[in-house]
Amino acid sequence: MTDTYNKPGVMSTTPEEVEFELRAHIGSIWTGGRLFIGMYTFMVASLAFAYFYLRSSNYSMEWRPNHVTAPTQYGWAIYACVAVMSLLAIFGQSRLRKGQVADWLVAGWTAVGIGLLALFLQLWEFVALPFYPGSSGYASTFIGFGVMNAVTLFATTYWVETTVARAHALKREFGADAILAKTSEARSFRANVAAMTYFQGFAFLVGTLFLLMFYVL
Amino acid sequence: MTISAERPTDVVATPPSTSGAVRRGGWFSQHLGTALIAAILGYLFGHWLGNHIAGNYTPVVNSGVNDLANFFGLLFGVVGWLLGIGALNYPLAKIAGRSGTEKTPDVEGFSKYFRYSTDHKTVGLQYVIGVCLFLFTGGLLAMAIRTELLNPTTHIFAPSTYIEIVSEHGTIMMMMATSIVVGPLGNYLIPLMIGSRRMAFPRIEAFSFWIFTAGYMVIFSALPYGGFPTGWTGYAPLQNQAGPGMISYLFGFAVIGLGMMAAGFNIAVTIINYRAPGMTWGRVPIFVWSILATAALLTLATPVLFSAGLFGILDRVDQTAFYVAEHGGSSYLWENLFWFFGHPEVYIMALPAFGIVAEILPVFCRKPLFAQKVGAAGMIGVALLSFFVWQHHIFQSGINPDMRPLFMLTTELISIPTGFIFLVGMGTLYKAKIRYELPMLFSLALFFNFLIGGLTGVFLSDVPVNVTVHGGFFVLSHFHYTIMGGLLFAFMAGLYYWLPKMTGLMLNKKIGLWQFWLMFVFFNLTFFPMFIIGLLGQPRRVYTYAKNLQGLNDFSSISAFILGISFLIFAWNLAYSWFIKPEKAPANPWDSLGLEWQTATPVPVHNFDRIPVIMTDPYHYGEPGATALADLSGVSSSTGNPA
Amino acid sequence: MTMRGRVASVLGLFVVAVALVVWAVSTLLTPGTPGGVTDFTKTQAMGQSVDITVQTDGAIGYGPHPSWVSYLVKNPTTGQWVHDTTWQLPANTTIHMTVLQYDSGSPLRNQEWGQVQGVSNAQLNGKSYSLFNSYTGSGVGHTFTVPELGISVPLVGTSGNICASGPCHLGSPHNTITFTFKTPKQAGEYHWQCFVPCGLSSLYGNGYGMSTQNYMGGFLDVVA
Amino acid sequence: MKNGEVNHLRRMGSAWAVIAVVADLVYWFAVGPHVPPGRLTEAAKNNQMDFNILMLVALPVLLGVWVYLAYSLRVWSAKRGGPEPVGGPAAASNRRTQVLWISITSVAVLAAAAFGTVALIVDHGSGGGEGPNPVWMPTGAAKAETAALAGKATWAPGTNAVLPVQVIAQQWKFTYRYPTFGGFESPDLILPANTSVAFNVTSLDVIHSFWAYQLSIKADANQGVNNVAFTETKGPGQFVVRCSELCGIWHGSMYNYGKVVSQGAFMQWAQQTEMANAANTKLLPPFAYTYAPDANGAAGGLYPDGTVTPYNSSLTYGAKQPAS
Repeated sequence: MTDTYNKPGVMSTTPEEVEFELRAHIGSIWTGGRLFIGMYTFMVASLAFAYFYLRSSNYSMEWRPNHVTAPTQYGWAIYACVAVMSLLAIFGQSRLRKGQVADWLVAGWTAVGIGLLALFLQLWEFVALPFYPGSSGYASTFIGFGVMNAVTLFATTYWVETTVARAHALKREFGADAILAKTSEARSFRANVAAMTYFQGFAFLVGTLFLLMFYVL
Repeated sequence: MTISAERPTDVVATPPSTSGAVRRGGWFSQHLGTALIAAILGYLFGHWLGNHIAGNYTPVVNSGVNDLANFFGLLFGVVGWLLGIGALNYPLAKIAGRSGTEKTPDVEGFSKYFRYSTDHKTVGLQYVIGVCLFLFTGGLLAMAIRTELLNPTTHIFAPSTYIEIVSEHGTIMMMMATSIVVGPLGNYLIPLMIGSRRMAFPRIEAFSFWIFTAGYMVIFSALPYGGFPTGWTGYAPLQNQAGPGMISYLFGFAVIGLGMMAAGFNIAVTIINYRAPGMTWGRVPIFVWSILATAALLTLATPVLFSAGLFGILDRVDQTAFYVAEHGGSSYLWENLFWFFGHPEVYIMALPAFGIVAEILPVFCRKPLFAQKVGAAGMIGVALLSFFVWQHHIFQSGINPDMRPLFMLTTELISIPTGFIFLVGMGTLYKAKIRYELPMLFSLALFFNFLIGGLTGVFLSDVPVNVTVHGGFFVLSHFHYTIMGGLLFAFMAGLYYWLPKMTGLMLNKKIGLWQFWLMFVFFNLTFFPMFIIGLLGQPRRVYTYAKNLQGLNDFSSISAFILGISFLIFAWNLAYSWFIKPEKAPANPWDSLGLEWQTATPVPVHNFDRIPVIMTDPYHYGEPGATALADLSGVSSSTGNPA
Repeated sequence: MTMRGRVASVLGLFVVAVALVVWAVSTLLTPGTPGGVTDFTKTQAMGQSVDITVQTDGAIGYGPHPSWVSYLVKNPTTGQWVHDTTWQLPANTTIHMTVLQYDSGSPLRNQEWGQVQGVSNAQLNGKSYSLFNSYTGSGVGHTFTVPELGISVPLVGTSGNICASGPCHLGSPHNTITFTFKTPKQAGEYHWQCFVPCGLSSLYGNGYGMSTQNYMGGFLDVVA
Repeated sequence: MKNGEVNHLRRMGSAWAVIAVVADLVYWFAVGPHVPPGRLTEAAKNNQMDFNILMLVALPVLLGVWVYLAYSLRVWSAKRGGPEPVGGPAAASNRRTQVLWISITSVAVLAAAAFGTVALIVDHGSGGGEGPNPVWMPTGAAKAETAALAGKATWAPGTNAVLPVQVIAQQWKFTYRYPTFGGFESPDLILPANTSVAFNVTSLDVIHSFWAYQLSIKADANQGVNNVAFTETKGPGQFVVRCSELCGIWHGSMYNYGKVVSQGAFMQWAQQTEMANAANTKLLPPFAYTYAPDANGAAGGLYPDGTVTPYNSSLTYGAKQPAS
């Protein structure tokens, strides 16, 4: 048994350590982005399971009497918003890679606006429903979908907004070309943009699936 | 899209992000007190809002109960709690473009333990206290259960009170058990064991703790609401029928679920990305493997519970009909969703226990860990398989009856990777030099208890036998053997082993021995009779039972009271060893080779002076002249390329 | 503060927290019977029959849940209506029970509970009955059922201007149901309940008053 | 294993072999026959047998680990001195041991699964709830079940016909319907001896579980679902029925006692009860495997009744009361 304590030294970092931690940090954003998609998948998969389970078991013949449907114009409008948002994200990122920061910023702010619009539509749809929440299995799962979709839209819009705001802050602090620089801040920022774009692409796929489930089928 | 494009190869040195500035918090900066005040204000606001919206709806007027007000009260209470503690400072500042990498220096000094700290060591110690509060609350309720079951006909509690107690005990214990190892030991030790100076997402880590404490208050709030009658499984549609306490259960699990996801997310990402140079997957300590497998389950299984809880809340506050068959829902839907989460949850509790004992055994055997790779593979195997067994909880429910052989098969298959932990343990014991220190005793007790728990699991998974043992005291005893006999014993082993590192003070061995023997003996005397009680036909969660079972029940109850005392002895040991007769812990009291013991005690904020370079795995016991575990002088400039 | 002092204050706070929890748990989960026990063993001489008078109200009108349905029992000594569903009865004794039913009724979910079972001399407003068709009249409001003793009596619903909140008085429309049964020789707590899903605004009508002791269910506490 | 060393494994093995054989024998002859749920029915008998066979396998496993633990904790204790443990790769892994361990556990586990599956199928679901469309049924069960629905099912002593019985769970009592005797409903469960019985378990409200302990029947009761379980009764006897799924405040009180009586006595009881209950039976809904009670209950008020117009801020949600 050793009786002496190891004496803590003074905190210092070598350049290698800084680079190591920066890589770990960027790797974390990458891993975290993918893991978040995994978590999101399990959450929406539960809703999809509920939908198909109730649909196939059709208890009391109350799955969807008279084939009630939530207002399709809302559905398509929200879907269009989601689609445009993810297209803007992908387009914006490709422009960003080519060094067109201004394009990315415009795409970003547009996406924020569209996201807020979609969120508003999703919430407003609740008061325009032709059925009450417990009237059928479809109605119930639709309400569940609406809530989840609203949360997703809010989270996505928040993510886009914070990224765009961060870009402006970077420019303010470090000058006009700070976003494309090789500083740790800029690298971290770009990794975040990449993860966000990836998630939006995925959210678009999920949105398509739920559009089919709730408005088309 | 590839991320590799984002990784320039040139090295740019930037000054360390953690500055040396010391921030001292005043009385009015954010801490536990402001959090409590904000939570109360949030609750009052939410309650008012809910009443404003739904106060004149027919169901509310008729029953005099407004679920929406209760739900909004709790929801805004939790938001207030997070605001008050400071969890939302950064997310809000982010809207204005604050950086993700810059880090506000933590408040230093003692009050950091009552604040939103992003130091994983502070969070780890906060968790120790947090889970203990959870554990003692659940334990108190367990004592109440055993008191009621002293007599089959004379009732100490009213039936409604008894169901409240049972449900609250189960739920509190289940919530606590998800975090009991990952929270305190995982957060504290993972960076130390993988040679990292930090967690990947320290704010998410701090969030996980403070939302966990919010979850405690939410589930506790069920009691003033009159409790909930469904047990921890919360079966619908009883869930829909229950009183307002059910909201606390549903929302409480959602809140705790957020904490579980946050904790798992941060830990998984940290383990994947922040391993020190040279720490290949083959060199990762087995405890880290177990926490990684657990983190995977936490992140992927919990969202399902979250959704199920959302549906349940909607059913109650919005009168949807997810779980009501007359309106197109299904009572089976909850059973499926809940157990799809519920079974991985069981392994969320078992895997860290395996990790702890596998980590401790070689130290006290002075031998390398036997079959480390098989052990790690077993943990991953258990984690994967646990997603494919959920229907064994509902064998007799009439769901997919022709799938029962399949789920019987997957369930029994899972005992193969679970059995690996016995291979690891028994292999390590072979021709060892065993020192009977307290951590070792608790670890060995796990092998004794978990064996009984595991073997009875095979009985439960056998569909014909399941007919008799399902829903009775047999299954109750089975999972207490695995969770309490496994996880809690491992937790105690972990505390006795690592608390000297975490606090710098040894725990008293003599008091610890009293605790161990009382706990071990009376744990078995409490729960073993329950197998027989169950086989003789006593269902779970009943306040009255057949008169001929009174003897066994009384035996079990009295043992349970002594088991409860053993936990008080543990509390006494903490008090004794920390204040009455503190004994400074040596730097490496167990002569462990683990990396966590190589750094200074108390652990400095930056964990390691240099990021260590790992040379080998930490189990080279009994091997004179073996390679040193790690080069603590870090990556030198000459070998600048981290592995 | 020294390290020791700090840790002491944490543990001190922890002890305070635990004490708070213990206090809260023990206050919120009080042992014993909610309401209390109405004792019918003292008022009659040994071996004599016992009279119980109860009323069933659509809304109890007072207490923490004034809108819930409830039974009320007449205290044998004071003659007051008491909100209490645990009744202490002597073993092996004839019980004459009078129920004043002030609540409206409905068709039964399970007409099985429309049968009079396990009691003798059941009368509805003075007329003998052994079965009530719950699809006629105002249906059945509540039942008085002791499953373990095989006792079940449908309490027929009242029509007209029903009493809005309890305790109701004889002036309000009501049905009077009387019947006689014998308590078992074996002492013990025998659970009784209502089998009409009358818990307003809860799923299947079995929440709230139906799911809370002291409203629509309790114990016959038979003592030797 | 080198020469001259104590062969630890052989010592443990021989100790274990003796103890395991003794334990198995003691268990099989002294304990096994008394293991619940007894032998009142075919399913009970088979499930007792399954339990005992699993126990025969589990006991040696349990004892094997215990013997190993006891031996190693004693022999290799640091207090007793002994040689320093040898580290290195050989001590860290041993391919033969690992392969052997994995093979043995795999074989045991697969055998257990196969055994359980065979037992389940051969015994027509082993008395467990098999859902609305059971796949493994005794002969004649399908016919009897169909006939019961049409009101044409008959049962008489000595005919070997399957007797369908409906179990209706409600908060907080089981009641029973006998479709073969006019569909009367009774709080008592009486069964004829030596008869195949098909229990059709359903619920009028929340989830319950029908657990006829000595019959070895357990089937969850779900509203809107018919969960069928089979068994064949043996000699006369008593059994207890309990609810084994938490169903609310009086869950603990949800039990009753049933009887298996001779076929003649059963016939007599059934016919008598049919007559006595005739007036009430007429009021019951026609026999069906599920019932659709109103989710609102007698008092109404939870879900709105009928069609509700889209949200309108001047209307109160759920204002319309159902007729009760």
